Amino acid sequence: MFEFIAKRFLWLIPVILGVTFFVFTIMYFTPGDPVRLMLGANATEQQIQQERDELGLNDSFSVRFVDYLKKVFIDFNLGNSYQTKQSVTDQILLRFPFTVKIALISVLLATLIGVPLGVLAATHQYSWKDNISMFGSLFCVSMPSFWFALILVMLFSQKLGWLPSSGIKSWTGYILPCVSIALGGAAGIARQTRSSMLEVIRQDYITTARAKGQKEMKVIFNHALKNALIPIIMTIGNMVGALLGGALIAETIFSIPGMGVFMMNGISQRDYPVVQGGVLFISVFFCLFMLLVDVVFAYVDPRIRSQYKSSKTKRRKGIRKYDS
Amino acid sequence: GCSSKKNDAQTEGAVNENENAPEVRDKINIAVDSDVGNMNVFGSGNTYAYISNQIYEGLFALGYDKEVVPRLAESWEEIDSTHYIFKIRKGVKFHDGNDLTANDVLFSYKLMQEDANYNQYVINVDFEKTKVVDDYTFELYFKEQNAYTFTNLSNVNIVSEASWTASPDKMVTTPIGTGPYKLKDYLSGSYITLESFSEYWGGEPSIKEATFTVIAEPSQKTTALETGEVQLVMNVQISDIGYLMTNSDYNVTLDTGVQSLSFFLNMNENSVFSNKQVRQAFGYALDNDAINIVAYDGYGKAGTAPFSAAMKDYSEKMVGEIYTTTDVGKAKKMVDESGVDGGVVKIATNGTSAQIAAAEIIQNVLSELGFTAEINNYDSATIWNVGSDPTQWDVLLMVTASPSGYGVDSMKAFLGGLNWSGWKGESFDRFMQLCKETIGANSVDASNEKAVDVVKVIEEEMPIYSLVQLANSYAFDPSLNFRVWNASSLYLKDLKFE
Amino acid sequence: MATMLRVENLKKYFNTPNGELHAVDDISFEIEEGKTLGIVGESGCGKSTLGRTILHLLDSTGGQIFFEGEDVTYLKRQKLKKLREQMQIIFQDPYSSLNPRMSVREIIMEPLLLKGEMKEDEMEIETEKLMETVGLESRLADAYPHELDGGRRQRIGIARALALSPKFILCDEPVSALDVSIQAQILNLMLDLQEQRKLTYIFVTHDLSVVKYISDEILVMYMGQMVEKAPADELFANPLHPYTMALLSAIPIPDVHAKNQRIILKGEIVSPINPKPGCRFAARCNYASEECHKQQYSRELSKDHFVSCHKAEFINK
Amino acid sequence: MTVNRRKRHKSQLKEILGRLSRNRLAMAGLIIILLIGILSLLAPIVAPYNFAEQNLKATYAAPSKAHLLGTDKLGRDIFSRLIYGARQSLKIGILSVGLASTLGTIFGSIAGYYGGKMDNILMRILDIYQSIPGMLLSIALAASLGPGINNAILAIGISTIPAYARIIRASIMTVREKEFIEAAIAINASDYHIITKHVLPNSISPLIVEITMNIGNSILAAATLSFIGLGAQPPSPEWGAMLVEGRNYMRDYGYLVIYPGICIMTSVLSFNMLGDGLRDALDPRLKN
Amino acid sequence: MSINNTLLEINNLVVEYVADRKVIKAVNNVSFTLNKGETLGLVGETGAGKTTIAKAIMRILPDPPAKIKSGEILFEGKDIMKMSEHKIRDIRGNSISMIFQDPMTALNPIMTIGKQIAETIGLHEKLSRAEAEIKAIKMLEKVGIPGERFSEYPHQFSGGMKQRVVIAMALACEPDLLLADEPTTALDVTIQAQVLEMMDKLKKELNTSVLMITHDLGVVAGTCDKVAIVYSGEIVEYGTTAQVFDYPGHPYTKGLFNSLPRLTSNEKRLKPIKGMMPDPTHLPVGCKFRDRCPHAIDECREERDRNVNIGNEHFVKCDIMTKEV
Ligand SMILES: Nc1ncnc2c1ncn2[C@@H]1O[C@H](COP(=O)(O)OP(=O)(O)OP(=O)(O)O)[C@@H](O)[C@H]1O
Ligand SMILES: Nc1ncnc2c1ncn2[C@@H]1O[C@H](COP(=O)(O)OP(=O)(O)OP(=O)(O)O)[C@@H](O)[C@H]1O
Ligand SMILES: [Mg+2]
Ligand SMILES: [Mg+2]
Repeated sequence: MFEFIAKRFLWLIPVILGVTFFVFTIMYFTPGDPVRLMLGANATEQQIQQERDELGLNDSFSVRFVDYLKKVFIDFNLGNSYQTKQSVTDQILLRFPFTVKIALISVLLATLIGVPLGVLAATHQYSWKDNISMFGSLFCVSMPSFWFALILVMLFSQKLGWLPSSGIKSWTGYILPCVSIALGGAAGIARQTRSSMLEVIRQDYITTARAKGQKEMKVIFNHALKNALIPIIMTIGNMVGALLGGALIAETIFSIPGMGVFMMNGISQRDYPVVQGGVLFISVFFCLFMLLVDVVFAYVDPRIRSQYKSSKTKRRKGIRKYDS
Repeated sequence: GCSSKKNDAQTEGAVNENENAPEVRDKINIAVDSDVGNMNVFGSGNTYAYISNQIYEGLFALGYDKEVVPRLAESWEEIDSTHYIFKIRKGVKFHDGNDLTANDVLFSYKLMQEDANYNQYVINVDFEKTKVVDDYTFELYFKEQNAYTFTNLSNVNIVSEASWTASPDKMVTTPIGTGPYKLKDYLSGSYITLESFSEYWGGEPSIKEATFTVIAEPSQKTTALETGEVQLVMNVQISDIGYLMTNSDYNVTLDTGVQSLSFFLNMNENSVFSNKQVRQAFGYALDNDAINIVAYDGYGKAGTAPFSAAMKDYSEKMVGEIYTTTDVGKAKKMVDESGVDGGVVKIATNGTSAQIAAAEIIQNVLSELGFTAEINNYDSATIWNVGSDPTQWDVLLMVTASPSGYGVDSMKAFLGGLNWSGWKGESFDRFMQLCKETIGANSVDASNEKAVDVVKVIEEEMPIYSLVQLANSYAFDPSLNFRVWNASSLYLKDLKFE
Repeated sequence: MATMLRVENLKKYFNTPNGELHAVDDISFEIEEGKTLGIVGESGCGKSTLGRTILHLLDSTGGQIFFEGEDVTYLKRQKLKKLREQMQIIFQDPYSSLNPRMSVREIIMEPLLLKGEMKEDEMEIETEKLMETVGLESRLADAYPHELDGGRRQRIGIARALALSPKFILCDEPVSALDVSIQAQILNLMLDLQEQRKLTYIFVTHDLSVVKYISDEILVMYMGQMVEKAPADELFANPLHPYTMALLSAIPIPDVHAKNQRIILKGEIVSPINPKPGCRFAARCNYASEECHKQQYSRELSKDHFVSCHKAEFINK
Repeated sequence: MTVNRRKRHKSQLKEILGRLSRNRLAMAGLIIILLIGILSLLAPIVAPYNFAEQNLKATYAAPSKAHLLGTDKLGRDIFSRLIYGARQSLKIGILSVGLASTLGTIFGSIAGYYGGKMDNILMRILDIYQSIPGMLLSIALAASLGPGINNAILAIGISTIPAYARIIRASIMTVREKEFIEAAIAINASDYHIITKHVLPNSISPLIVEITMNIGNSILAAATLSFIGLGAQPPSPEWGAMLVEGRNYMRDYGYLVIYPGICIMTSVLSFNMLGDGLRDALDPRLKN
Repeated sequence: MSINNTLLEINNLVVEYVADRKVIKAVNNVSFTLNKGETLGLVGETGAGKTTIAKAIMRILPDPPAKIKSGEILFEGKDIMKMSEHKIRDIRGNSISMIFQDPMTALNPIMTIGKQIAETIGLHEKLSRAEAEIKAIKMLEKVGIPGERFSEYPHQFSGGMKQRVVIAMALACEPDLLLADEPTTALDVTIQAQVLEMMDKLKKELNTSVLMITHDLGVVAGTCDKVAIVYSGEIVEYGTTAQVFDYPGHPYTKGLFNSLPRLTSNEKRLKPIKGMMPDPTHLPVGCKFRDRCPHAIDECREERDRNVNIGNEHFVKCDIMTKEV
């Protein structure tokens, strides 16, 4: 296990370099000039060129890329934002906690709704319960998310006045954004839970558990759900992973200072240090998170755990081939 | 970063207070649409303007009616048009306790040169001669006579040399000025809280604490006003103005600002607009009122001259015939006479819905004139690159403004500096000459007089055309005595709940 | 009669994350034209790997393969193509060995199409002939494999193998997945075909009754190694290796009166990753002594009867 | 060793279609999709007005006989715009998914079939690719390509390639183990022949499911791009852009958001229902 | 044969599966009895309905798609189908337990084998968790697996060992009836021998009745007292093992024996049964074997009871052949 984790940490290096290169290239070829945006219409061409020189924007691709790598990996400095002049690292450290909070709360909510719904649908396949929960799920994933968010605001802030319409100055501010994100996620989790439960429920060991005289509820939750967990965790993990990049829509609508809006502004203002630093940070975090997901897999499933063990494990081909 | 997490008491308090009105309310929540970004003296953007106006002060400011209001200068004396002596107010303290001296003033003026954006305001200052006479006397020299110089100087805010050098991040997140409010709390991207400065030389303001909440989604600002989360909304979304106006729970103020929606015409060979008659015909065919109604729900003002009527140098004499007439028939005839027969016209916009709506009407008008127009939308970062490449557009929409508040100043920047239209030749030389004369005139009145000539040249050649003068809109709690401070800004010290 | 196939010291090792897996380790035999060599052994002992290596579906790690006297161990593309036309394979699993998206006709015709020597209608006729040969009704030509039962599917596999008129066919447990009643049908068909076409078979199986019925000679494998090889009747009448004995005694006999003494082995066959030298069966063998763990000892104990055991004489005394 | 477990198979395609046709949700989805498709093809005939036809005298007209669903701020007929908009939205959905699945299939097939080093390299590239959040990637791409419907298609397409590559790779890796591949090698089939005739046809079904579901997702993604100003631009009647534009008038002219919202939802829902149904139908384990 | 010696009695059991709107007639009118301490072999080819019968006895047929149309299953005189859910759970794993066809999939892959055995014990015996675990270790040792492997997972075991675990689990509560569904089909011959021997030993020790489901006549010969031959969901022949093996009565049984290659004989050709099992969705009327039967005559199409006792409780479901005999 340790070896596996260490290996994955080593993998971070090429990934980080790859991501840096990738984002750098995209931004390099993206038309648009950050300096014009900084200085406005009244700046003369000379001023513009001077500023570009200062920022090193007139250098060639390779010089700029190498400079950036030096700055990031030798000085450990992501630079300052062109637009706000604030340190990118500080800004990220300020915003990322919000993003993480929103991501975790929404995913928790989505899981709490999605998993039971999926189990219900799977255990009552083709019954009205199945149909309603699946149609409901489909309905939810099919809704444009900003539309849904705006509807939530109209209802809960404007009409009922229960919750603030924006901002996160108190915990109540987290409710609407998290609900708006969680809904689609819950639907996705419910669908995944259903299909992986359906698969597991048909396995012989479930019949074995029933044949022991075990109660149906326990068969479903102790035996079936635990075995169906891997793809469900995968879905949940992917959802968190995607949200680590920020929940742009929810952040915009509910005025949350998260990574999504930060990156979005960076992109639209061609604030290269922000975009590059932000993506780098997010992707490192993403990789670490995916590593965590893999560790969770190993925790959930002893078969996966044993694959990571470096000791010589017995491998049998057995009858795997014929029993599919 | 300077941040703190929650201070719920304040938002929720505001919600409650809204209902049990009688108590004295000394806190305000203001909705703004973007983060302030850099808070030192070099900041930019709307939100910055709202905030820096409370934190920093210059020697003098331009007030509600663009009148000059003394601030850190108690008085001044004009020796001649390039030489002034300022008396600095005594006993003024910075937020960090430092005392204001003339040295700080000189320091701040020199500081301005460091910034690519702000150095234009002190470009005319002759720093060789400018000097500190004593702690409270500051002698300022200009390089040459310039009608706009004094206005420009109102943009120079004063910081303490000691504080500036001590600041770890050049005050980007820790602004220190002499203004009536100081920074209390700032969460990047979310809110900025200012609190009144108890040692302010002009006495303490009635509102003790002001929170600027960033709400980027326009309709959410209105919602926040409705739910009582904010009491003042800067820049109400146009589509909500009508709704708020008909509702007696809110007051709405519309203020024609210096901005206008304009377009450049491509005067280079490759474009149909290289022909002067076609340009003029186009001007005659356009119905600015219709564009105002469609793009701005009628809350702007139809353009009457190349720049906004709110500019300081604007006068009725500038109103041009191409602006006031809408005569498609005449326009068609002119196009026929010009010998230009149809062609493809590319309209470039920055993709905002107002510009697109305007572009769509322009497209219609052009097709009536026999041209095929296509609309290309670019994002705001690329529109600049597109603008400087005249092969990519024929009509380029743009919001124009002038930092100094003078129309000719802005025309000089757009047509003389940028000159995306590619205006050349004798008329262009005349335009430049006239600009120079206007700006260098020995009195404001003389300057304004000359400005009319500048405008006439532009109206004749039509490299640029102003469609709509944009209005800034503000919605607020009726108990607030809100007024728009110069240049679409805000002066919190004068505000109170009644 | 001429020797069809000769294999000398053939080795096939796989690299696995846990080490080198000796799937086939030093196997030698030869088959005469028109004869059948049965290969038996338990799951994972390397039967299929041996077959696949001979067919060049896997690259050998060591040793030599001679086909009709010619060394074919390493071949260039063109030669390999020619060789493959001579050697075909029938698989165990009639489900995964047929492409579910192709009709019966397409499957049988594919080898002809790839060989590219026939015209469309010639191929059609040839396909029909092949179907008839293996006893498939011609109305099934446009059916898809999943519409058919295991027996018929296995017939398709046989027809496909016959399409290129090979001389040699590797049958990798062709009847293991079939019900007894169908199994008998297929075994009979294979014997008929062998007679008609003078085919040479290697017949891989784990079912000793089947192998006895169909083979002329039998090779017993254990963990990649050959433990015993003898003519079919000889092997059953006179098994020499303790493993062969255990294997034979373990076969359940469908006869209520047969009172055979089962030899129950301890432990199970494990995969031969980084095996130690010596006899691999020693760990489960009741007779194993020290020398068994040190090295293997193969010889021809009686005519054509090879055994790989130090104790063979001792046990069979 | 053998497990004597033999299943009886029936006509597969027929069975799948049969199962699908009995899934009411899936059929409803299919019918709605077909309806939308036909309607959008017949737009010039069906729509009472041209989508760009302005009438500055009848702006924000409420639904009436002349304008079934009312008009927008330029007095354009919303009903007609929605019909024309179906073209745009379907175009986005289908083309972006087509692009992503084609490229994904190529990557995935190479990685899955050849395995080993090739697989390793390609998969690591995808790792890097995927460690950048998808929405962020498409925003960056859309920004770099510039706004507009075609670029939105490119951006959405490119950012979803890895998902397809992984699916097809996984499914090819299972097919690769099947004995019929070995049989094909034994009869001298070339790699190309094997991949195109044997491997791909057998690994395509999870891809089809993914495609149907993702068409819906792409339509939603396009709407999101519009939300941040990068999708199809308002003169084009793409539903997402209409919805985004209309949200500003939510208070006064609710129908401006309701109709495009409903259109998006129904079409996305239909694709999802069809995709879900297909998945159930294709997975024999899920049949009852 | 006295009544109170009967442990299990099945009368006219009919089970159908409804899938894709098709009705699969899996079990058609099956009746048999099983006495205490006896082993009954249920022999038949794939799809004959063997597993379905066993699951019906445990009442664990998946519903949908399975439907028990009629019949009764009497266990110790009580009808299993009429029991309450609670009651049947008491019986499952306690009085009746089952070994599944495939040991590779019958164990929960993410639960230690010890826990899986202890679960059964905990459900039916009033023991603390620790006590249940001690008993589970004892069971493991009984089937020849060292007790210290208690906390290992199924994937760490070989096929043979897994099957032993399954057997340990099935026998943990000393059931009266063990339903062994092809317990050795998935195993190698030498392992099969090990497992069969162990089962034999334990069965004698606990005096358990066994329903041995298999398609291997060799296994039946070695382990069963009685045998029932199943074809297309029907029992076509039933008798003691000696009766059926020595004097097979039904043409199908005969065909089955003729299809087997035998070690002892030296025939050059087998005599297979022609054709295949009928499609369970379209079962022929009358004798289900008639299409493959070499002796079939027109009368075989008739729908009637053709069960014949050809001597001493040796039943054959064919009155044509037996008439001739
Ligand atoms: N491609 C491969 N890579 C690694 N190991 C392999 C590979 N193919 C087979 N093996 C291993 O080689 C050994 C022999 O396998 P092989 O398939 O030849 O056995 P077998 O005797 O045919 O078994 P079965 O009766 O199950 O078909 C096994 O341990 C198997 O796990
Ligand atoms: N869940 C199910 N859904 C539909 N049909 C089923 C199901 N389970 C079994 N069947 C059908 O019922 C019939 C009897 O199946 P059963 O599993 O009882 O046979 P079996 O004798 O145990 O066969 P095997 O030897 O393959 O285990 C078969 O035709 C089978 O296809
Ligand atoms: Mg094999
Ligand atoms: Mg069965």
